[in-house]
Amino acid sequence: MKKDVKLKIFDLMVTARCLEERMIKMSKSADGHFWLGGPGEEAFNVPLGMLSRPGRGVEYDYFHFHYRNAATMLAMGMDPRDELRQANNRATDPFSGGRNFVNHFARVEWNVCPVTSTIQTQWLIAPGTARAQKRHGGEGITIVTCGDAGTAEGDFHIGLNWATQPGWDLPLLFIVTNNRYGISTSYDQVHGAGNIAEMARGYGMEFGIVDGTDVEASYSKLEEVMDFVRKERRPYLLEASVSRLYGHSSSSGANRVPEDSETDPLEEWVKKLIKAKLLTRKDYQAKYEAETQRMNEYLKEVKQEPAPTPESIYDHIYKDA
Amino acid sequence: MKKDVKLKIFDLMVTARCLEERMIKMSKSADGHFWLGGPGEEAFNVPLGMLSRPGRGVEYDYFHFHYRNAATMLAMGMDPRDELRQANNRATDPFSGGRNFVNHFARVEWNVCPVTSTIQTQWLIAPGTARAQKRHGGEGITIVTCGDAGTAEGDFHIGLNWATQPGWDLPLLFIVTNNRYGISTSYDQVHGAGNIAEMARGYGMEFGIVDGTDVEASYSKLEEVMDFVRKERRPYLLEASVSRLYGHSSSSGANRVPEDSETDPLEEWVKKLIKAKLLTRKDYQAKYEAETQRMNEYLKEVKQEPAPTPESIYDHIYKDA
Amino acid sequence: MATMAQAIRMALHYGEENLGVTDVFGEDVGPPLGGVFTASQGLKTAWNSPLDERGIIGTALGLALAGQRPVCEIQFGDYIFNTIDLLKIVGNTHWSCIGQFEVPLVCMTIVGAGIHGSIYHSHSFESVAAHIPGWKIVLPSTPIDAYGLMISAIKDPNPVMFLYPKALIRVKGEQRIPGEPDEKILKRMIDAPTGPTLAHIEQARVDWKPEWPSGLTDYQVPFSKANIVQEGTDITVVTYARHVFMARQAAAQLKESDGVSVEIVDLRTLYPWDRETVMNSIRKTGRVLVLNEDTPVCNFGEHILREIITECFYELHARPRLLAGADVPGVGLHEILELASIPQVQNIVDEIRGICAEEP
Amino acid sequence: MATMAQAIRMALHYGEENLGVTDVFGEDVGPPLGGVFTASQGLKTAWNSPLDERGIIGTALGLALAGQRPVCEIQFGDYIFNTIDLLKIVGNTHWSCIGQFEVPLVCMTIVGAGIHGSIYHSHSFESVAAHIPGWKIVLPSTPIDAYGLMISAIKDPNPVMFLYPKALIRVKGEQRIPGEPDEKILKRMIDAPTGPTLAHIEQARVDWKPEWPSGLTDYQVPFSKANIVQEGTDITVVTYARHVFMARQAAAQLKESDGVSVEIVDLRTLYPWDRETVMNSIRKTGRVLVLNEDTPVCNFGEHILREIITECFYELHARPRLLAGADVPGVGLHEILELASIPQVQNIVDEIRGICAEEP
Ligand SMILES: Cc1ncc(C[n+]2csc(CCOP(=O)(O)OP(=O)(O)O)c2C)c(N)n1
Ligand SMILES: Cc1ncc(C[n+]2csc(CCOP(=O)(O)OP(=O)(O)O)c2C)c(N)n1
Ligand SMILES: [Mg+2]
Ligand SMILES: [Mg+2]
Repeated sequence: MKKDVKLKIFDLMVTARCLEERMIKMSKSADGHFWLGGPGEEAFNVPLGMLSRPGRGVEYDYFHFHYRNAATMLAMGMDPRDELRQANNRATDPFSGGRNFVNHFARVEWNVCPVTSTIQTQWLIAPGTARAQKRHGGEGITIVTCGDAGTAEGDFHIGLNWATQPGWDLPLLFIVTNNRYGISTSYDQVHGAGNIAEMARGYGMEFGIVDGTDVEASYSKLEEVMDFVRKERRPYLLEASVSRLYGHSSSSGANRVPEDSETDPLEEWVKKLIKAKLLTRKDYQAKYEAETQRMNEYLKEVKQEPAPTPESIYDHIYKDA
Repeated sequence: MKKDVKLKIFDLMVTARCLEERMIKMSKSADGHFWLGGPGEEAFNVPLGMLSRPGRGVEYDYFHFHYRNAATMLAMGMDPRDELRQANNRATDPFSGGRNFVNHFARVEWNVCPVTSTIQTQWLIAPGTARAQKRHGGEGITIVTCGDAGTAEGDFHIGLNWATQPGWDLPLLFIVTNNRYGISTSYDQVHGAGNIAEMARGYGMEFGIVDGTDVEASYSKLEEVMDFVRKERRPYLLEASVSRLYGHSSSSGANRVPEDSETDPLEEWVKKLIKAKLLTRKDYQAKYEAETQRMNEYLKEVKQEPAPTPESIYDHIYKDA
Repeated sequence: MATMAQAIRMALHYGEENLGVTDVFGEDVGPPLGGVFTASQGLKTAWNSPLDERGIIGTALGLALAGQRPVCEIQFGDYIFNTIDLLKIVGNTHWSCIGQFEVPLVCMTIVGAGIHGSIYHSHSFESVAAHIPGWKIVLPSTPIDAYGLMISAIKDPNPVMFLYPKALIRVKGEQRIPGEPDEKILKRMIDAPTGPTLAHIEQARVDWKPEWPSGLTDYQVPFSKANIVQEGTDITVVTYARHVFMARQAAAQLKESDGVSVEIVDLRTLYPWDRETVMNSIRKTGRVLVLNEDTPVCNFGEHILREIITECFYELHARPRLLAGADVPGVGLHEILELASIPQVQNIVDEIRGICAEEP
Repeated sequence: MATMAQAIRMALHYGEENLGVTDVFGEDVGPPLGGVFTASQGLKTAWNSPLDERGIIGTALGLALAGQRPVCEIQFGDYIFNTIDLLKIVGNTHWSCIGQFEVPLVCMTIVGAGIHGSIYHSHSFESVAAHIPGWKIVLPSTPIDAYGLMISAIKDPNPVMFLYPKALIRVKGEQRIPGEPDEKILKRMIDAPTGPTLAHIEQARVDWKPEWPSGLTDYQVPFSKANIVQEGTDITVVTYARHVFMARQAAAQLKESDGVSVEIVDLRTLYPWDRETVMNSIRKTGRVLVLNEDTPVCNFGEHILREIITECFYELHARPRLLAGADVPGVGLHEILELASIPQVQNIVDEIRGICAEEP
């Protein structure tokens, strides 16, 4: 990995972390009703965004995200203000106009399909965009993400099955971010044998596991498997172990987990960059403070923007024929 | 296998075949509206019934059947008239009072849970009875059957998952009767890689495959795996290859498939018994004719029984508190 | 005349040739069968899905999001109930992303009783469907309406639930679809050869190709336009699907026996429905029966009734009524059970008589 | 006084100790959390299921068929819509096997808006639920009713859908549940210790055991008995759940401003509902508003309205009305959106005024 890539990842990880922390604070004040997001997943989610090909239409990648992919969106080029607009339910929220929870993206220019809160249904929709891409040819792929607990839904299997129909292997990258929890239920309580990724075996599908808290491991694994899916036009199931640094969501407090109970991928990356002499702790602190400050200012700015109107609830129910 | 067991299986197979053929004829006349059932599955379904332990309550086996298990019910001791009552929609139909399609059994005295036409939902219900049995102890097990096409439903996986929860391996025998068709869609069109049974791998579940048109193979495999599930109190997934000798159902004509296109397990068994000098072709013909005759007479008898009344549609919506 | 199955097939063909339909798919929708009710025989974009309703709806949505124009089928309306969450998502997609993504998909599924379908092949779906926002819902009673509504469904940029009645799928039309050739010719042109078993059918269809009528058009039945099947002055019957025909029979009987003049409105589009036609008719007759076969609690007819009450309460000359299916968990198989569970001509006659006899 | 969460917990405890409840299960229902709304904290039979609603309903049915007495939970009513086919099966089981198998299960799920739940945590479920035959459906508005209805639900040999309102889950009761100790004491006895993170909570609860009030009884609120929350003479409001309280506020305001006397009927059991109480009230007042927050098409209130029309049409002094949620695909997150989507006190006041102003 080149130096500038490493630092770019660092920058994006800090931005993502500060953005999420800004939104966590909002959820504890009058500025936001709710928060859930991805602190602890940045080492994986940033490379995912950097390596993807956002754009509009089947030539580009399609995204069906879980609700912890802010870092991916930032790496794809999202203005943090757009996320704050959603967190603050502004009419200017470009994803949902103040209608949906934070981290529920939808951006047609980048093929980011609407994020729904219904766990795992995205795995049913992803084969549809991937099928269109298979038919079209080219190198566009579909990327779908989910958590570990959600893999218990039958929908997890339906996705794998539709991606491996005879003659119709789909260019579909399935990603499970395993933080070993579904809200309060630990992975060990509800998951029987083996890794989640091994379920791919039953479908003759390629699969792999990666330490999603390790930037370099994540980047190179994603590089490899995205290339595989793009070129081979066949599916791949990737399981990434990640952390959940602020708990499930604001409903469960959104407080930082006890020190050392979970790996902080940002801290790990900072340590590595310091060791490699690409960064000093001071640089990091400065960057962190600057980004925190930037987010504070963005929020101030965003809060001035208009709220949705009561009548707007009826907008967009149907597209005019 | 002892001689008398072999001949008992033969007897039951003939009865099952003649009963189904009687019902097929009914579906083509005014005597029945619809038929679907199990000709082609007898070599497997008869041993299944013989080796099971019907009775009421958690000490006994629970059954969640697909709609092709008449031979199993006969082997468990069902009076063929009961099935004809359902085929002819009599009020005396002990399973559904003339409400449900043929081969949609329900018999509380034998723990035969109501058969529904909704493909694969039985795999969601089976873990419930098995969990009660696991808690209770003893040797009672739950048996659930389905077809090959139905395994594409997410519910197939849900069943496997709930049967392998940590600390809660369930005494549950999962059976897939693979006739390589779902109505008109061939297995090869919609099933990607490997055998269905291998899906069990992802759950760390024991599994196996058996030629379900072969009486001896089926009997001994079932003996083995039922013993395993009874004693080990752990699940097992068994895939049996079977035939579909009269097509999907009366909706697709219910005509006998072209000679030699599918193995007729009864014919195979007859040949083996003849070879082993346990039977002559003549005995077989006589038995076949006698059973055909018996079914004709049963139908005559059953047709005299009362039809359901219009008011009865409101019976049993609720159980009185 | 064409049957409804043939009409749908022709509309789908027109759709894939001229309106950008990319996929017609579902269980047994592709070759060799072309749909258990033959509605997708011979279509070039038809394919067989796994036996998996959730995958079908999900994939249809994905295809639509990727700019395709899918028509998916749920083999029986009875088997759509494991997808309600997905139908809600399909219906909320355009709204929740404030109009960024269009969802031009059609979901077709056959509904209702009348074919001795017993507990699991007799369900209605309109009441649950209409409760799900964001969809347009149609339910034709004739082949020509099925054709015209399917064309409208394909052209519409919104999700459309195309319901069609089991009991009428093989009934021939009374009106010729534009471009429809003579009945026998049509059959020879577009009905796939058949046989006693699947093996025979497969064999017979190896080299078969339909010959599509050349004169088919984009004849549309516009959404939200009800059809006044017959005019009348004494009472309005608001209905759809199979009960249009039952209402006609009841009306004929009542004309004869009681001299009552019944106006029958076939809604055709159930949502958004044609309030104007319904209310105008009721304003004229002063009496109304809403008629369908779904179970009665939270029945779509109750919605119609509520709107009638809201708009015409003080203009009604008699208590408005709903005649719906029996409040039971299923339609029993025995004919006696089915007849007792689904409104029959005599029940309709009785209700109309009852309403007309009321003197406020 | 106890909150509704505490009331449900106590009833479930009573159920597992005295009424044979064998399993209380669902997502996050067991330790450490005891339910995302704490309704199953400290229960000895509570366990965590996989994240899988279809498995939950299926397993509950299997347990019931095997003679167990399960209470399962769907974490949010918003996530029950992938199980409608199974709920139909649960509801038809006793009927389709002509009474051979009993299905004594309770399915509990929290419904409605009012907690800034946005598109996926604000859904109502009563309209779809009531359309499914074979279930009994309850939806309490107070802790004591929640307790008494849960006891009835557990005792009933039929499937019971126990809905409870998100907006009221933490509201304290006005009436003491038999055996309920003093508020602070209750809290100390049965509320699990908490902490800033899951790790802290797990830690704090390792050795924690609830101390259940000893005096709890099998206090039942019988099914199909509505509650006249306040008597009145001018108009009847038929409602339930959160809107009971909104109706009370509206009534107080109207009494003050217009001198209108409002009778409020809290249905409590939605199916089979208490026709007698409703009709008697309407016969007395001659005017009626049906009020809830579900979307308006095929809304449960339309069913009530239809029955009112059927029974009391000629006794009504004014057009009866339904005030329901907006006809939109979801409740938006911004407060302005939620307020515009769910009937508020002022909307109720306006509707009641409108009805009372009508002169036939
Ligand atoms: C279908 C459905 N059921 C339940 C929920 C409630 N819920 C929201 S998040 C969650 C846990 C998800 O865990 P996991 O899949 O591991 O993802 P994570 O939150 O850990 O990233 C649950 C149960 C939901 N949103 N959707
Ligand atoms: C949920 C559901 N979807 C569709 C159907 C319609 N259907 C009935 S049988 C069948 C094919 C089943 O094939 P398979 O599972 O292989 O069993 P088989 O009939 O071959 O024994 C289909 C699609 C159904 N009954 N239930
Ligand atoms: Mg997780
Ligand atoms: Mg099969």
